[in-house]
Amino acid sequence: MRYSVFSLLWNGLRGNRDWTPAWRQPEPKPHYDVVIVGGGGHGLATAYYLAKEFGIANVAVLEKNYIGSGNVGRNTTIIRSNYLLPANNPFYELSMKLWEGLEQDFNFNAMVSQRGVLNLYHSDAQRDAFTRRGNAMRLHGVDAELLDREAVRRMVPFLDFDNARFPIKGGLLQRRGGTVRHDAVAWGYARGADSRGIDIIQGCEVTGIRRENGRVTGVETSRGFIGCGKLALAAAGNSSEVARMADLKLPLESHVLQAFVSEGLKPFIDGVVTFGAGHFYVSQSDKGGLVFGGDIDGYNSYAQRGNLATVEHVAEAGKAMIPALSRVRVLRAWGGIMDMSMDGSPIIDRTHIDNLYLNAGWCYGGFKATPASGFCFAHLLARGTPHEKAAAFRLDRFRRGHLLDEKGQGAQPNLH
Amino acid sequence: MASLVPCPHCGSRPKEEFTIKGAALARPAPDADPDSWFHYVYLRENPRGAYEEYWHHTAGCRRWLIVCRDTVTHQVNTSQDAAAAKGQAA
Amino acid sequence: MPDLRALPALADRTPLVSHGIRLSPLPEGTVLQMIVGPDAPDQTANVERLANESGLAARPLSPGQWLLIGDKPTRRADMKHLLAALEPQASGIDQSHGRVRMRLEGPMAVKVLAKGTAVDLNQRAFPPGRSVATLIGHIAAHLTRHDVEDFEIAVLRGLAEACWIDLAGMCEEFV
Amino acid sequence: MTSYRLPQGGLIDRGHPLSFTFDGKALQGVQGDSLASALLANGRRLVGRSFKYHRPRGILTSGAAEPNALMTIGSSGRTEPNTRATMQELYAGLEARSQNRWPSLAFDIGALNSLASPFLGAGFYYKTFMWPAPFWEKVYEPFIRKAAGLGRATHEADPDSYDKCWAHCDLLVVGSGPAGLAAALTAGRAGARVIVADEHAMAGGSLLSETAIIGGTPASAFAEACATELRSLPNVTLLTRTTVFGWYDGNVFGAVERVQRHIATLSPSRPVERLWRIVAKGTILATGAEERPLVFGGNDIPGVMMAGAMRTYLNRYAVAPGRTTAIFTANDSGYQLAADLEARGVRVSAIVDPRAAGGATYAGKARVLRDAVVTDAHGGRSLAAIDIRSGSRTDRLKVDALAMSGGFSPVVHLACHRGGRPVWSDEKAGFLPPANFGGLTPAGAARGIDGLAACLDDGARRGANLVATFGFTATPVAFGTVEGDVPVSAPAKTLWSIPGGKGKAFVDYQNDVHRKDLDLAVKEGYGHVELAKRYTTGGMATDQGKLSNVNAIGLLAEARGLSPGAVGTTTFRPFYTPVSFGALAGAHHGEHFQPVRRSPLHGWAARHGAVFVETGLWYRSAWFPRTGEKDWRESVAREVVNVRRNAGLCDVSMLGKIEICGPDAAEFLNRVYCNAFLKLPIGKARYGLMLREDGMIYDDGTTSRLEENRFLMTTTTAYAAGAMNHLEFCAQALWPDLDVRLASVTDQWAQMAIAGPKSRKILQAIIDEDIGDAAFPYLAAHEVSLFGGALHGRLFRISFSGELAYELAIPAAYGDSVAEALMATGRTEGLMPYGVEALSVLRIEKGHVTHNEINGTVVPADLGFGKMVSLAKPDFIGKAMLQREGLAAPDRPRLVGVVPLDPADTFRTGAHILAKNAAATLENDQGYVTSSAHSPHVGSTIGLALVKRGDERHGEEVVVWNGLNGEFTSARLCPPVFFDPSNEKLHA
Repeated sequence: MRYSVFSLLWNGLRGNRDWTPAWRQPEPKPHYDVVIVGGGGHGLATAYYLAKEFGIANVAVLEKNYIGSGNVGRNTTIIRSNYLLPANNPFYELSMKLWEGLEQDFNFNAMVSQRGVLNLYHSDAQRDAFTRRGNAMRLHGVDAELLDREAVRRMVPFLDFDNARFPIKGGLLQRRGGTVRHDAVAWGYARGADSRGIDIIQGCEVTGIRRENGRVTGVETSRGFIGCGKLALAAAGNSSEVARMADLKLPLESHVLQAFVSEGLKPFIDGVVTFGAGHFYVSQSDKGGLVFGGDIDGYNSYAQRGNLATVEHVAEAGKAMIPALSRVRVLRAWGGIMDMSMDGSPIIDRTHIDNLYLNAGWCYGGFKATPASGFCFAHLLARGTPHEKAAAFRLDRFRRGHLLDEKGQGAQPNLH
Repeated sequence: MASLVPCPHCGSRPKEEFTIKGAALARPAPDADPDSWFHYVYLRENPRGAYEEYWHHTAGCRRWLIVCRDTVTHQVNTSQDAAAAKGQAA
Repeated sequence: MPDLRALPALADRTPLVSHGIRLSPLPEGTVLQMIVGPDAPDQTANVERLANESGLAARPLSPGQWLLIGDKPTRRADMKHLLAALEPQASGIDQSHGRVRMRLEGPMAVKVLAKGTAVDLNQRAFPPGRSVATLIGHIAAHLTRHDVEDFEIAVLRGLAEACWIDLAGMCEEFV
Repeated sequence: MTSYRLPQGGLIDRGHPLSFTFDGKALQGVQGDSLASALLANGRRLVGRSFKYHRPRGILTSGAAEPNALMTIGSSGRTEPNTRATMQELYAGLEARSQNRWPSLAFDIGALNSLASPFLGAGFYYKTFMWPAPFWEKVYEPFIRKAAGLGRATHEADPDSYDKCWAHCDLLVVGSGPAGLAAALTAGRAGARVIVADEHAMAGGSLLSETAIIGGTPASAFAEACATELRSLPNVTLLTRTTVFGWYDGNVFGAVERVQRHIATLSPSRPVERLWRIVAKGTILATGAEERPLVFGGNDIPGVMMAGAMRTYLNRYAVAPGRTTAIFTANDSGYQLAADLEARGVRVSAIVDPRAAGGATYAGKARVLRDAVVTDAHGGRSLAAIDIRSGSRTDRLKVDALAMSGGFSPVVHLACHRGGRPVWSDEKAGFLPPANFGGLTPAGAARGIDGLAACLDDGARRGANLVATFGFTATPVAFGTVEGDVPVSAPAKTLWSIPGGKGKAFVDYQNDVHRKDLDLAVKEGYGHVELAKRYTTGGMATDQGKLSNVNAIGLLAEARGLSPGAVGTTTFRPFYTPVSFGALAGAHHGEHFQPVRRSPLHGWAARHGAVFVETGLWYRSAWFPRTGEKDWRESVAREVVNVRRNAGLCDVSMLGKIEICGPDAAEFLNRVYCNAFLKLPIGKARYGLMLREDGMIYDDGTTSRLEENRFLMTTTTAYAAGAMNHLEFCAQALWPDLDVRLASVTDQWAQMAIAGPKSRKILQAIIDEDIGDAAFPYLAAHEVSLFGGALHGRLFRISFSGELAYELAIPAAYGDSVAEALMATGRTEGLMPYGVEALSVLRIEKGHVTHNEINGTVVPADLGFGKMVSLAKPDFIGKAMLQREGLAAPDRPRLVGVVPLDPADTFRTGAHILAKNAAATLENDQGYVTSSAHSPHVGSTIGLALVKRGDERHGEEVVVWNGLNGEFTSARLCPPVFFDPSNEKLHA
C-alpha cells in the first residue's frame, strides 16, 4: 500500500480497518542468492538497494530479534558528512545525498531534518583542526562554515559564553547536517525491501556458518539451515561473535555507548550542537525530548546499558555548555553496542573466505552512514568490486598500514 | 563492574578513578613474526563473556591491573596486579 | 642577593572555620616519595625506621611506595643523605614542592569528604592511621585519616588551589 | 470555587495555610499538601492538556506515575517544566502553570486535533508530510515541533547549587512503606548499616493513606513511630524526598535527594538537590505496586482517578474527590475506598465490579453492581456521568468522581536495570521482579505480596535473612495484629479493556495512545512489544509507561493471541523518575567544570601582565601586552624579536616531568624511545621520540641523565598524564622484570626557559657554576647552585627557539622569587617575559614540531626523523608495526615548510595545499598547513605543512587553499627550517 495523504484520509474515514502490514512475516526459503545477517539499518538498507539498484531480490534478511532492535533504534539520530579524511568524507557525503532523497525514494516519512550540526571549538588548536576539516569538506563540495564566537552566539545565544571554564571561541557548522527519526529508517527500508520481494525474517538467530571446501554455503539458524550464494554480515554490535562462526577474528572491540532523552519540552534548541571541551552533544526531537549523549563508557561490553559515572560526566558537560539545562530533567538512558574498529573507520569488504562479506566497524558513526553503507555493500555484493566511495574500507588496511584514523588515536578502540 | 572495580591494592573503587586500555594480551617477543605482531596490535577476540582487560588505577595506586570481567553481565571475576600476573605467567 | 622567599601554594588561603568543620593549609615542609624496586624484599620496616630517624611520617602511597612527610623542610644535605640511604633497593624523589597538604577536621569532616571520595569513610573500613590514594571530586588526592574526625589531604601543587576551592564548596553547608 | 477540603482528618496542618498560584490565580492550601492535593481541595479538576489531542486532563494519581498533572513551576532560571503536581510539596508562594495549551487551559485550540483523530492514528506521520519534499523542514516540521513538547524550559542559567555524595551500607531499603520499614527496623536493630530511601516527604508509603490499625496504632502514626526509631539509630540513615532512580553494576544505586525543592525561601549555602551514589551490600526493594487504570471510553476525563489515589487524597490530605462518587474496581481495594469515603461523609453511589463475587466483606451503603463494567465516562472538562453495563442493559449514572482499579503491578523497575527481565505471573496478574537478581531482594507488594500484615511480615523476614548473610543476627520485627487489613484479591482473569465503549479508551494518557492505536500497530506488523512502543509512542512519555505499559502488554497479548508473559515487557532503564541535569552535574559546571591547574609561576606571569590561555587544565601565559601595543600580534612580534635579539623568559613549568630511577632505567628508556638511550652520558640531555605500538609517534621531549640511575624525562604538556600512564604500563605490564621506578615531578619544579643571545649572561649572574659553552655545552644537564648556594636547581641547555637557551628548574615554591630575580638582573640586558604564542612563532621559525605535526598519524620519517629510529635495537615500542608497507609509502604526507610568494600575503593553519593550477577537489588535495605564524625573522607568514612527498618538493609553487574563508594564497614549499639551519645560534 502506497502511503500518501490520500491513503491516510481514505483509511481514516474507513475506521483505519484496511491498513496492511508494512512487511510480511515470511517463512524462510531453503536458499537465497544473498543472505544478510542483521535486520538493522545497514542490513535492511543493503537488502533494499540490492533489489532496487541491482535487481537482486532473492534475498533474505535474518534478524535474531525484531527489526531495528539494534543500534538503528538506539542512537541519537544525527546525520552529517563533516569528515576529514579523503577516504571517509566522500562516503559520508554520498550518505547525506541519499538521506536527502530517501523519503520519497522509499515512501516513508523518516523525518529527515537538516537543521544543522554545529561543532564548538574552545581553543586555537581546535579551531585549526576544524579549519583543516572544514576545508577538506569544502574541497569535496560539502557545505561547511567556520563560525566565530559572535556568529555562534547569534545562532545559539544560550550557550555559556560568559562563565565557562573553557570559553567558546567558535564553531564548525554543517547546515545540511541534522537528524532523522531513527526507527523509521529501519521501517522504511524494511517496507521498501519487502515490497520488492525480499524476505525479512525476524526472530531468526544465526547459530553457525556452514562452509564447504572453504566456501560459505549457508547459515544454521534457530529456524533451520538456510543456504545462500553470498553471505553478508551486517551485525553491528555482534560482528565479532558472528565472524567467529567462520573462524574470522576481527579488528574490533565492542563497547557500550549511552544515549539519553529528556522530558518533552517546547522548542528549546533547533539544530545539533556538540561541545568541544567535554563529551556532550544535543539535539531536540520533533516530539520535544532533548536527545543527547557523550563518550563511550570505555570498556568492552555487550550489555546495552551503561554506568553512572558516564551519565554524570555527560551531565556536567551538558550543563557546562548550556547552563539552562540544569533544571531540565533526564528521562531515560539507554545503551548501544558499538563495533569500535582499531582505527575508528568502518569495514565494507569481502573476506578471505569465499562468499563471505563483511560490513562492520562503524564505531558510533553507523546511523548516519546507513544509506551509503547499504548502497555500497549492495554494490560490493552485486558487482564483486568495492564501490568507489567505499574503496578504502578494506579489511587488510590494518595489516598493510593504510589506516583511516580520523582522530589519530591509534590502535586503541576506546579512544576513537 | 564498571561502577565499582575491585583494586587488589585499594579495594573497591569507582570507574572514574581508572583508565582503561583494552585487551590484556601478551606482547610478542621482539623477534616474533609480523603476523604475531599484527594480531597483538590489531585483532581482538572480543567475546561475549569472560574477558581480560588492562585497567590502570590512575587516581589511586597507579598500578596497572588485569581485570577479568564478563562483557555481558559486567561481573568482575578477578582483578590482579599486571606485574604480578606476568610474574605468574613467566 | 635577592629576597628568596618560598611562596606557599595556598598562601592566599586562610583557614575556613566553623564549629562543624575546619579546613586549613598545612605547612609546606618535606614530602619524599620513596619507591622500592620490584624485586626488593618488603621494605616496610626499613621505611618506618628511616622515617623515624629523619623525623618524618611514612605513609603508604601504593605497593612499594611511600610518602615520607614532615612539617619542616629537610635541609639539602640531610635530603641527600636520606636519598643515598634508600639506594639501591629504593629510590627517593623529593616532592616537597610537588605536593601540597591541607587538613580537614571536625564533626562534619566525614560528610564533606563523602561528597568527593568513593572510599568508605566508616572508621571500621578506614581507621585512623590509614592512608589511601583516591579521587576527591575531579582531583586525585592522597588522603590520610589521623583521627576519627581529622583528615589530611595531599594533592599536586598545581591543583592545590582547585582542591581547596572544591573542598570549601563542599564545606559550605556546614559553615 | 467550592472547597473539597474535609473539615477534619488527614496528615495536614490546617493551622498553617499556604498561598500559591495556578495559572496566575491565587489559591490556598495548607502545610502538608502536595500541589495536587491543594488543587483538588480547591476544586481544580482540569489541570492539563494531553500531548496529541489536547484533551482536558485531571489528576489521576497521587504519586510518581502521574501522567496528566504536569506543570511548570518557578520562574526565570528556576523554571521547572513538567513537574508532577502529585510529587511537588506545596510551599508558600509556589507558582504553578499549566502546559501545552493555547490560549488557555480551559479553551485550548489544540483540542481541535481531536476532530481529526481518525487521521492521526498511530504512526500517521510516517505516511504523510512527504510532498513536496522541501515542505518538511519549511512547513510541516516547524509546525509539529511547535505543537509537540510539553512544558517550556527556560534558557536562563540556574542560580542554585547542587551537590553529590557517596554512601556505603550493608543494606539499602528502597521505599519506606510497610515492607520497607519492617526490613529497615529489623536490620537496623541488628546493628547493620542501613540506608532507607523514600521518594516522598514522609516515610510510610501506603501507610500514610491507610486506615488500618497496626498493633493498636493507626497506620500513619505507626509509620511515624517507625521513622522516629530509625532516625534514632546511629547506624541507620533515613533519606526522605530521595528517589532511587537507578541500579548500576557493582551494586551502586543512584538516588537524588530533593533537599530544597519544597522550600519557599532557599538557603543559598545548601544544595537544592543532592545526588547520592549508594554502595550497598544488599538491597531490599520495597517499592510497592502501581495500580492499573481500566481502559474504557473517556477514562481520561477529569474526575476519573485511580482508586488508591482517591484514598490517599481522602485519608492523607483530607480532600473529597467529589460530591457523588462511583468506584469501578476489578479487585477488593475499591471496597476499602468505598468504606473510607463513606466514613468521611462522601457519598458513593455505586461500586461497579466486573467479577461475579467480590467485596464480600463490604458493608457500606453503596449499590454494588457485580458482573458489571463502566463502558464510558462522559463530561468535558469534568466528569458528569458514567455508563454502567450490567448484563445486556446499560444505565447512565450521574457522578462527578469515579475511582478505578484494574489491578496492581509490582514496581519492578530497579530490579530490571541490570538486564533482568520481569516474570509474568498469572496468579498475581502482574509482572514480578526477576528472582533474586544479584543482591537485590524484593519484598512486600513489590513482589506481589497482598495485604498489609503480609507485607510487614515479608519485609521483616526478608530484611532479617539478607543481613544474616552479612553476619548480623537479626530477628524479624513483629508489629502485632493488623486490624482492617483488606487484601486486594486479584481476579483470576485480568480485564485489559472494556468492550462496548464509544469514547476513546486511553492506555497511555500522556501520549494519547488509545486502544485502537495498539490494534493498528498489530495490524500493520508492529505487534512486537518494542515495535508497538516505538510505533505508537506508548510508554515513551515522562511517566515511562508506569501506568500504561502493563495494560498495553495485555492488549497486545489479546490482539496477538498470546499470554502477557509471551509478549513480554519493554526494557526497564534508568531513570525511575526523571532526574535533573543539575543533580547529575553537581558542582562541576561553569568555571568549576574542570579544576584549574596553576603553574608556580602564575603569579609572576600575572604581575607582568600576562594574558592567559586555557591549555588542558593549565592556564598558560599566552603573551604579555605592553602599553601602546594595538593587538596581540604586535606583542607577540615584540617578544619574538626580543628573544632573538636579547633574551626572554618563558614559563614552561607545565611540561610533563618524570623521574625514571633504578638500575634498569637506561634499558627501559631504550625500549620506550625509538632512538638510542643506553649510552646517554651523565649530565647530558637527548631528544627522544616515543612511538605507539602501531608505529606512529606518540610524544616527544628531552630526557636527561642526572645520575647513573636517575633520568629526567620531559613530555609535552598535553601528553604529560598519558605518557606517565604509558610508562607505567611499560614498566608494570610489559617489563616488570626491569627495575625502574617512576615518579611524576611535574609539580615539584618551577621551570623557566631563558632564551636568546644574552641568556647566558643573565643566568650566569645568579648561577654559581660556570655555564659558558665549554663548561656547559649544548645539551648539558645537571644540578646547579644559585645565589652562592642559597638555592639549588637543575639547569638544561636545551632550546625550543633555536637560540642559545637554557631551561632552569627551581623547587616550585621558590620559582616566583627566582623568576623575579632573573627579571631584575636581566633588565639591563633587555630580558622580557614571553608567552606560548611567541614560543610557537620561535619554534615554527626553527622547524620544531609539536602535536600540531605529531597528529597521531605520522611516523618518524614523515617528520624527517627517519634516521633517528634505531632499528638496530632489539626492541622498542612500535618497532614491529613501523615496518608495514603503508607506513613507508612514497606518497605519504611529509613535513615541509611553506611561505607565501608575496610576503604581504598570508595563510592560516588548517588550510590545504593544492598543486599550482590544480582544481580544488579532494583528489587534488596535497596536504595541509599544520602550523603557521607571522615570522618577524622571515618577514612574512611562514608555515609547516604535511604534504604528499613534501620533502621532495622544496621550491615547488603551490596554492594554500582556505575555502572556508575564501583565501587562496600562492606559496612555495621549502625546507621546514626558516631560522639558523646550521644551528650556529644554538651552539653559541
